[in-house]
Amino acid sequence: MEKKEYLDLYKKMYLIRRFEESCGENYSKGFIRGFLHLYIGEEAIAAGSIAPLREDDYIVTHYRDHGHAIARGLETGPLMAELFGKKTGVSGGKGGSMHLFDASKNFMGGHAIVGAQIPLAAGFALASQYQKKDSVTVVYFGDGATNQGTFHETMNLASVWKLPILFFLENNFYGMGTSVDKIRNNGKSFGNLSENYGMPGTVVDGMDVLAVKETTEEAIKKIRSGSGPAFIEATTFRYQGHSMADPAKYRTDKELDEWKEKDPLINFRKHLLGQAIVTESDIDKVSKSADNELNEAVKFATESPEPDLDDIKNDIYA
Amino acid sequence: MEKKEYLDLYKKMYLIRRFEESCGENYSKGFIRGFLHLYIGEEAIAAGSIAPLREDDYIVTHYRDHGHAIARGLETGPLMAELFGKKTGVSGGKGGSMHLFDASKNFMGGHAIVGAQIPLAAGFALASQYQKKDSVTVVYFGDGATNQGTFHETMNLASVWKLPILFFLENNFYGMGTSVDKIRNNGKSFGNLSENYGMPGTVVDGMDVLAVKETTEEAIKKIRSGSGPAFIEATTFRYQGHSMADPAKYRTDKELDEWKEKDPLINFRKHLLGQAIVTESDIDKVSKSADNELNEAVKFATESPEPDLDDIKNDIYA
Amino acid sequence: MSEITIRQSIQKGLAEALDADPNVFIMGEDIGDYGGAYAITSGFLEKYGPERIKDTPISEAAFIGAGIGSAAAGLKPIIELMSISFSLVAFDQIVNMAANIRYMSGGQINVPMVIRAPTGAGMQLGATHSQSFETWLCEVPGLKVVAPSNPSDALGLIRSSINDPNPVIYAESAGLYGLKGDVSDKYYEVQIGKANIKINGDDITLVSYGHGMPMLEQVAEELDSRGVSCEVIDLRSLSPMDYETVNKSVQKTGRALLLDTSRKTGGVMAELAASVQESSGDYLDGPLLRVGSEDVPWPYNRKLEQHAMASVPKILKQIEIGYSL
Amino acid sequence: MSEITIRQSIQKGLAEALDADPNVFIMGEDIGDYGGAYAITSGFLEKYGPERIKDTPISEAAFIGAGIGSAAAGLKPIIELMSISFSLVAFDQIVNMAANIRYMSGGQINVPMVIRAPTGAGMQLGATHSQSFETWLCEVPGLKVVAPSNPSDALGLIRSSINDPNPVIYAESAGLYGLKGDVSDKYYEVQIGKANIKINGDDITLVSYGHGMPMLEQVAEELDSRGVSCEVIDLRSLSPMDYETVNKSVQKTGRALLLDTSRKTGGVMAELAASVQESSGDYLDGPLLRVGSEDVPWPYNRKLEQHAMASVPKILKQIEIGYSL
Ligand SMILES: Cc1ncc(C[n+]2csc(CCOP(=O)(O)OP(=O)(O)O)c2C)c(N)n1
Ligand SMILES: Cc1ncc(C[n+]2csc(CCOP(=O)(O)OP(=O)(O)O)c2C)c(N)n1
Ligand SMILES: [Mg+2]
Ligand SMILES: [Mg+2]
Repeated sequence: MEKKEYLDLYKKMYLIRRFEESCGENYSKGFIRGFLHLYIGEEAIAAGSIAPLREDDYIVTHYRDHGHAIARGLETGPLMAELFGKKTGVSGGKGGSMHLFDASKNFMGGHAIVGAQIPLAAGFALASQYQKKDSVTVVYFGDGATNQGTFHETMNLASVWKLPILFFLENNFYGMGTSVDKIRNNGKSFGNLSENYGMPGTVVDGMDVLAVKETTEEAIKKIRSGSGPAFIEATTFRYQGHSMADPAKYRTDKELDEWKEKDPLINFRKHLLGQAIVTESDIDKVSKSADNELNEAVKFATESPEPDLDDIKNDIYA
Repeated sequence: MEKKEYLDLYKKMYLIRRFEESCGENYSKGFIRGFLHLYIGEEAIAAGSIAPLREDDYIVTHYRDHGHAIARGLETGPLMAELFGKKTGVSGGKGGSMHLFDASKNFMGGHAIVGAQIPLAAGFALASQYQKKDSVTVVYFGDGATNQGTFHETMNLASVWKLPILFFLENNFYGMGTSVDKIRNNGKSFGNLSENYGMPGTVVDGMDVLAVKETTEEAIKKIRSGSGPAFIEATTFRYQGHSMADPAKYRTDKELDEWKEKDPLINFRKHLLGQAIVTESDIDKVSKSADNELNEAVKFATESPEPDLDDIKNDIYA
Repeated sequence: MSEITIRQSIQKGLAEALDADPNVFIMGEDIGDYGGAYAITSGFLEKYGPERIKDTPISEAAFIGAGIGSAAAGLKPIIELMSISFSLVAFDQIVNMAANIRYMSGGQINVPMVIRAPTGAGMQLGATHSQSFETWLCEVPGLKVVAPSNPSDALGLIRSSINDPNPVIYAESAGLYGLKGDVSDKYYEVQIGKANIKINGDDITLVSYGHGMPMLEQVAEELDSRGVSCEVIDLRSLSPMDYETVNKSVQKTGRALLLDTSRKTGGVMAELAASVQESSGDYLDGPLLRVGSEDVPWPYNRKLEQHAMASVPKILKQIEIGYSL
Repeated sequence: MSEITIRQSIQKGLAEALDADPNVFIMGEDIGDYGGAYAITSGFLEKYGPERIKDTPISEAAFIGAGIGSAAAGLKPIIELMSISFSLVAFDQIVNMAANIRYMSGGQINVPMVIRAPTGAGMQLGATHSQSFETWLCEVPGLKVVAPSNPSDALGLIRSSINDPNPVIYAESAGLYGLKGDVSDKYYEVQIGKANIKINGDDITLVSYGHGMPMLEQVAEELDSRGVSCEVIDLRSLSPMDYETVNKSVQKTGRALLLDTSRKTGGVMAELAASVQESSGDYLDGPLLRVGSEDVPWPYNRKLEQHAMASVPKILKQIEIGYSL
């Protein structure tokens, strides 16, 4: 890997974190409304797993979607504008935080019904297969989503049809306030779950961006070569509550602090400096550039116009 | 096991087969209508797995439900009357073949949406657990039903909550015209499927009534003692098409003939005689008695009155 | 002109689309080897192969979701549901996903998908298998819903449904597959959103769709013999709904009877009645009549099921009570 | 009398039932440690323990199905859905199972279950999270559906819902949880199927339910100031629907406006309008008016969402157009 690649990974993670922090602030100020789910703590997953993708690969994710959107290269201005409900937002202000879309980047949402994005994602993979293209679809979902029937139906369908899709489980050990051991009777890891579908599965440390990247790269390579679907579980933690409405009283400070020890940003920075892959000034540079980008994004969102009242009836039918 | 028990098992299977043959005839004559799914070939499963149950155990099954109803001891008269749509039918003529019910025997249907009976069954098990009773619920479903999300959601729920329920898969290798290898990518056996839920699972020869009985007995004993849910897969074959509308052109005569070699009735008869457990005359006696019962049942169904027109509005609300 | 059945019309439309556009494919349970529960795709697997005639597991939510995604990616999926009753296990995918995704993405994504499904009661299949969920689906913005009543419309509508860039529910009356009728040999489509005036008349407007239409034709014949001239309208499309054609007719005749073959309460005609009354209330010479099936779960017994269904005598009786015709 | 919020009314009703009947238990996502998405069951886990306050996996179909089975076995489950929008993933269990099982079994099985769910738009949750599926559920024979608009009814209805031997959908207007009102300290129930005449009046009948009611009260106040006397009816129960009370009122006033806060097309008021017109058409001095929200998926943007919603000015405008009042 080149130095630039390392720095890019760092920048993505850094930008995601700053973006999320800014979202939190702007939610408190009332500029962002509805349900807002932050990705802080989980940055390594989006950054590491999306880096290996090609432009013609598809991404489908859940409502906790800011990280994936930024990792995919959606501009933070239109992203923030979407959260502000502005006409310049990636979804024209109609989708909001949970429904970010950019079809030009094959970023196919942002879906708010738990598990519902999973069958949809299989459809993109089906299209690639049908059209004999070697693009791959990656679909993200949480530990809680594994208990929706759609997850199982789609794992099976993908497996039987050998669809080019990567099922990516972001296991942050909680679905809202419900811990994994309350909703699963087979240990805290989901890694063996894909066996039932005759599908390869791997568990990876979701706090380690390089590990995530490597594991994903390998899986994508196999899928692209036609070996059928695969399953990755990345273990991680969300530092904030489930959404802005959640004070997260169901878990202990200790648990949170232990995870913070593994912080993906801090540790990756340490690693990069420790291994002398980059210098402090490299880090400062990308951080500054990200800070600037974010300031611009908030400015863009703030200054952008609201949708027109007529827009209410547009976009229903093609 | 006493001789009487052996004969009872034989009689149940024999009665089911004759009942189903009679259904086929009466469907051709137009006395039975709607969808009719016969259980011929699968008799050992219902007979063997229901024999070990207590009166306070619950049974919930799918639309291919005649066998389970007869094995549970529902009278063939009201059963046939239900298929004839008569007021004296077990469901008052409102349910038909796919919706047989007898709450007094804890026989809770007969359900026609694939997989939909599975969550329902978990509810009976939940009630037993909640009320600290040691009754067990057995729920039957087909190989095709394993691809409905409800199956997975309920396997997981039952496992997490340690519900006293036995998931009983009748694997006849086809869901309508679709063979198992088209809808599953992990071998023809489903036996390992329960592992993902941390639930014990067993595969049994569904053509061997004694094997089914033993395996079920063991599972029920454990469940009753509080060890949580279990899963049994019984391999079997339906001799007829999926329903009366199906000429079963998607499978070969050879496949059918091979399965007929394992016929549960013929082979059990051979076993009983070969081991000198019963005599020919014993067999003749129970067969005759079953034949008579069936004739009476058809007579009862034929002579019973239709529901009154007013009945249309009854039974909607309690 | 050829005389063919509705089943044949649908088959013809599907085959044309498969022949014309390599992006068209069909998915559903038992549509391959088995030929489809109602034999619509009989012979298709042999002709088009398993890539385009895809047998699915019994996972309606998964394969309808996959249909939506594949449509969003540029394919043209046609999905067969064995019964519109089974749409319930995939309702979230249809109602929340297929219908909303275009809007939520600010118009970036199209879902050119067709879901075909038999609908309606009358075959003694009992409460869970005899429903008519087109009555709900036609209320969802983002979906279109059509329901042919004869071979000519069946062909014209399957063509326009497949060519439509939006998700279209194509509701097939299970009892009408064998209905015969003339179909033009020249290519045509039936515009989605356009009702059809089947019979012109002056005294009363009769409106229905699907298997309500054969009933209305009998009613019109009977009333005709009594000197009452009926205007008979086949909605054909439930969404968009052709309010204009219905209103015009009602304003002309001053009387109307709207027929649902589904349960009366919450049927398609509830909304139509309310709307027509709003737009054309002033023109009415009496009550706006509505007939539907009984508000009960569908029973298995034949006598009860028939008794629950809307019927020609019930319609005639309503018209007599309402308008003394 | 005590002044409490709708949230507190529901809490009170649930606690009473838990205290009175050991067979009553509550299931749902995050109702335990988390206290419920809208904090209804806050503190319940500590008080009643995990056997009776059951946190579920995100498996709505499974736990609603299990609720049905447990009710059939003699328990009294109360199920919390985080949103009525999520009912879609369990629609088959609710519509095909809970509603039909009594009928299909010839009356052998009762399902004394309550499903509570917040409903309605207005919180910028977007298209998939803002729907009002009580409009569909109230059309299903076998289900009952109630929707309180104030603390007194909320308490009376949660009691009657829990005591009802049938499956009852208890639809909670998400925007009204904090609404305060007087509640009697003496035990009472509100009969399911009985509408409430909130304000007596002579000139026009205004009908709605849930979060439509605060709007109607504003409308009535405004019209009152213009000398127009409004009769304001709160349906409270959508199934059974109290046609009688509405018809009586319409026959008295000769004018009516029916308000849906859900989308207009296919709203609860479509059926009510069609029925009232059938029964009371002769008494009407003009069109039967209907106001609902726009027929669009719910947008996220606040301005658009507010614009899509039914509102007091829109209602007043319709009344002006329709009746020149
Ligand atoms: C079908 C459905 N049920 C419930 C919800 C409410 N809900 C939204 S997110 C969530 C928790 C999901 O947890 P998980 O899948 O672990 O993802 P995470 O938020 O932890 O990333 C729940 C219950 C929903 N949106 N859809
Ligand atoms: C949700 C749903 N989808 C489809 C059907 C139609 N259908 C009825 S039975 C059946 C096949 C089920 O096969 P399996 O579970 O193997 O049971 P078997 O009939 O072999 O006993 C299908 C597809 C249905 N009833 N419900
Ligand atoms: Mg989680
Ligand atoms: Mg099978």
